Amino acid sequence: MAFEDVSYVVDDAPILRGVTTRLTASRTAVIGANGSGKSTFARMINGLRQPTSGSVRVLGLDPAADAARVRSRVGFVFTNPEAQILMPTPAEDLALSLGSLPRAMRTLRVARILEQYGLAGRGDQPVSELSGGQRQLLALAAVLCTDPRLVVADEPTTLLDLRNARRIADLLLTLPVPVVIVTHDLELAGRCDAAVLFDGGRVVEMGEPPAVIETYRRISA
Amino acid sequence: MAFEDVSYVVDDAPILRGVTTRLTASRTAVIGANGSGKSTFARMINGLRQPTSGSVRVLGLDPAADAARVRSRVGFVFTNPEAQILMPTPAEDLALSLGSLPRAMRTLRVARILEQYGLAGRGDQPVSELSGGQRQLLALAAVLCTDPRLVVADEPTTLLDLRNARRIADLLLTLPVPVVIVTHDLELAGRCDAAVLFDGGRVVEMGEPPAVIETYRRISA
Amino acid sequence: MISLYRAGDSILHRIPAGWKLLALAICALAISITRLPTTGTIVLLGAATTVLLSTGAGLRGTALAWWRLRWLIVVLGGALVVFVDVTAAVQSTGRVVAMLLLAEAVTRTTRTGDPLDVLRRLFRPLRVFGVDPETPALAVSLTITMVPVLAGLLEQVRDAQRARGVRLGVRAAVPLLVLAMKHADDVGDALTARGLAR
Amino acid sequence: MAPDRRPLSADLARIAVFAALVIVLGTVMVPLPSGVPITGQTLGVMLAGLVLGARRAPLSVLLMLALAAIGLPVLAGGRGGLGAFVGPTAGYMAGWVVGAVVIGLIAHSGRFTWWRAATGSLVGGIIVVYLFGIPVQAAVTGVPLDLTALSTVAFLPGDLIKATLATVLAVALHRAYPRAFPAGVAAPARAVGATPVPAR
Ligand SMILES: Nc1ncnc2c1ncn2[C@@H]1O[C@H](COP(=O)(O)OP(=O)(O)OP(=O)(O)O)[C@@H](O)[C@H]1O
Ligand SMILES: Nc1ncnc2c1ncn2[C@@H]1O[C@H](COP(=O)(O)OP(=O)(O)OP(=O)(O)O)[C@@H](O)[C@H]1O
Ligand SMILES: O=C(O)CCCC[C@@H]1SC[C@@H]2NC(=O)N[C@@H]21
Ligand SMILES: [Mg+2]
Ligand SMILES: [Mg+2]
Repeated sequence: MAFEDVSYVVDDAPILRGVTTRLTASRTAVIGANGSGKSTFARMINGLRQPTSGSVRVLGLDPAADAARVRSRVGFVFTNPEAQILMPTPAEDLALSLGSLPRAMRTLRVARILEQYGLAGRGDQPVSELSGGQRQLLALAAVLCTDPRLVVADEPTTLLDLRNARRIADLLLTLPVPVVIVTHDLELAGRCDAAVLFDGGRVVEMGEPPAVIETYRRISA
Repeated sequence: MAFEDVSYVVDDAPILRGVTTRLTASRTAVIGANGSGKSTFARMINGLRQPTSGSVRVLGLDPAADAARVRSRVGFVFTNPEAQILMPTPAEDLALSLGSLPRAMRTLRVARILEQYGLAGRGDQPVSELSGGQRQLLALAAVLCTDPRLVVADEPTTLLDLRNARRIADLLLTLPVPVVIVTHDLELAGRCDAAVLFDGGRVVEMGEPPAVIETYRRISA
Repeated sequence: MISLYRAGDSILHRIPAGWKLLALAICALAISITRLPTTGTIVLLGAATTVLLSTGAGLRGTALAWWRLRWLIVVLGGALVVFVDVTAAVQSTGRVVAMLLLAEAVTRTTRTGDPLDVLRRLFRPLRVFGVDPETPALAVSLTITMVPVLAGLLEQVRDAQRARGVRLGVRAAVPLLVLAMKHADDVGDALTARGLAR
Repeated sequence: MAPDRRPLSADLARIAVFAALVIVLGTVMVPLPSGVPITGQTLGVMLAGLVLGARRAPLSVLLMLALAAIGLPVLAGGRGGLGAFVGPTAGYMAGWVVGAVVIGLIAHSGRFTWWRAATGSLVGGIIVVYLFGIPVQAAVTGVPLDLTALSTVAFLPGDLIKATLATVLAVALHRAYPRAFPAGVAAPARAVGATPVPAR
């Protein structure tokens, strides 16, 4: 994945300013202050935001031009699972992701996924009755069951307790595909292979997580 | 503040089950798993939720019977400042909190508070243009400017970066009145004088933060 | 949200909001029950335009106000010419335009907060029924605050759907409604906690 | 008020949220030369009626109209100000308020079902609104009543679509978030507004 001098401007306000970076690690953490542009950066990876100038290449494709194709390959997990869950019940939501399968197979797969993510028996409950952690698990399941070739997660653990956060983190960090995780949780960032530090719309450092986290702590002091 | 065998049941689902506790420390952390009842507990302190059975006493009053009086003395800070800021601009929101003052004095106080919380010059800007950290600061300012005699905060730092989180934490932990902080941030919990651990709607441990956090880590493993 | 109020120091700016609203209501009633003749309609239009000019709208602002009504004039006037006659067209269209110009004059000269005070005063008598006269004004501010929040939720939902690459049609709006209701619950708690409502 | 009844604040917040929703829906509009636009706001009115019920929905619409009256650009296409209340659309707006009541009454006359929602949207959201709107439009514009009535055919396709949308959405919301509705499924007989504390 490569960003080449990418800028993003909304109403004359620069949000990203000349970001050039190449993510090659299999697990990359994106850290930085509130408003530094992390979420915007993450959204560019699958074409949800398009650069005002500069170019982005993801899995060999240009997300601006080839949005549909890129999105079918990039799974995106949002902070707020409530915005991401589209159907009234977990089973329906998973079925939606598996739209391309024949119906009978879909029902089977849905049941299997529910079990795998600890949601067995809750398939037909209203989503609003799931706990925060269960909702985040469902959102993640709905993304991962489409077998994406790259996963981007924007603060996927912020609202979670120790066990749920660890569970989601373990799931993300052991995926067989590359993962980009935007996070304020520096412990989680430390478990990645590389970290990128944003500040004021720029990438100010990139490298081994401990060093990058150290810089982040220093500039936040 | 004392809870005596407090239970809370919604639609036959027990959310708190026989909570008995007495908070005496000046800074108390409330920790525990998602859905364990922390937020419900916090809301009982100022009568936002009322026990199905059992009794609560706060500052010598019963929040169920004396709700108005208790709420005027207990400040409550929510996780999501977006829901807590009720007015279109920071100045109006602060003025709302200071409703009892005469108008001229109010304008002066508002200006002073804005400055004190690093929001000088932003008083008349739409709240939607503030950053996440600024919004949380405003929410906190709107609560603290009423001079509460007890402050309850429900995950006040979850959405914030290192610097903003530290700033809010420092503000809360140095207040001259008792504070109860519900949090998943164990570092923040560690900075309190006492910690309460919730699990499945019950208080399972209470005491010095390091020991309680240790138990929490153990039961979450 | 940008208010339609324009700062100024005209006579209309200085008249209290309540009187202006009352006067406008009386004008609306009078104009719709008295059937003015054609000359009277033209005088009325001239008067309304003068009132708008007097608010400091300037020639440009006044012309703009007329320009915004162009379709109304063309279509309404046209329809009446075709289906009734020219006199009816001038009289009816003229009445509508004059009312709209007068209303614009009041809107331009009345600060958003002033009608809120009028609202408070209007609701004061309801106190005897246990209605807090502050509530309507509070509700108005609350709604103004919520509009950008909802717009933000809408964007979140839109992003999430595009990212999942599913076509849902109508039901795409369900998560927005869910988020909006959750937001309402949170705001409800905040209102109570801040001692502004029961 | 019994201790565990929904407090006024939750009502107030929901009323405001729907007012805001109707405002946001005003960005979807097709201006028509008659001065009465096709507007997404009728969808908001129907949803308010279906979700909030007969007591709170009209307050929500009134609140949104109050914002327009004080000069905020909250009507379709960013219009606002007092002009709207003396113009050709005034009757429709009055119809929204009454329509919201009627929708709520019909939709919550028993267990919440798709056909109650659909009937409510059609009767309250279309017929009632037109009943108020057409005569006022005719009176204000001076166009004869029958001609005015005929000209509203332009709204009919849109309004039928909106009624369908409102029904589908409300039914889905009822399944995803039952607590949002005035009377829970389990307790249809309970008086509007007397539901147990719903907020988390
Ligand atoms: N559509 C938009 N219109 C205006 N401003 C925007 C828009 N999108 C983002 N911004 C602004 O761009 C800046 C960067 O936003 P972004 O969400 O990328 O930050 P972030 O690093 O993810 O912050 P956080 O840690 O708080 O999530 C912020 O100041 C934000 O207010
Ligand atoms: N009004 C309600 N109706 C139904 N269930 C509710 C209601 N309020 C809370 N709950 C449930 O009660 C449980 C406890 O909720 P609470 O918000 O107190 O947990 P919490 O400890 O704050 O969790 P978190 O860490 O996720 O914030 C959850 O399972 C929640 O779904
Ligand atoms: O914005 C306004 O001033 C009110 C517009 C009223 C429009 C009416 S409501 C019924 C009918 N259906 C539409 O889509 N438009 C009209
Ligand atoms: Mg972000
Ligand atoms: Mg909580």
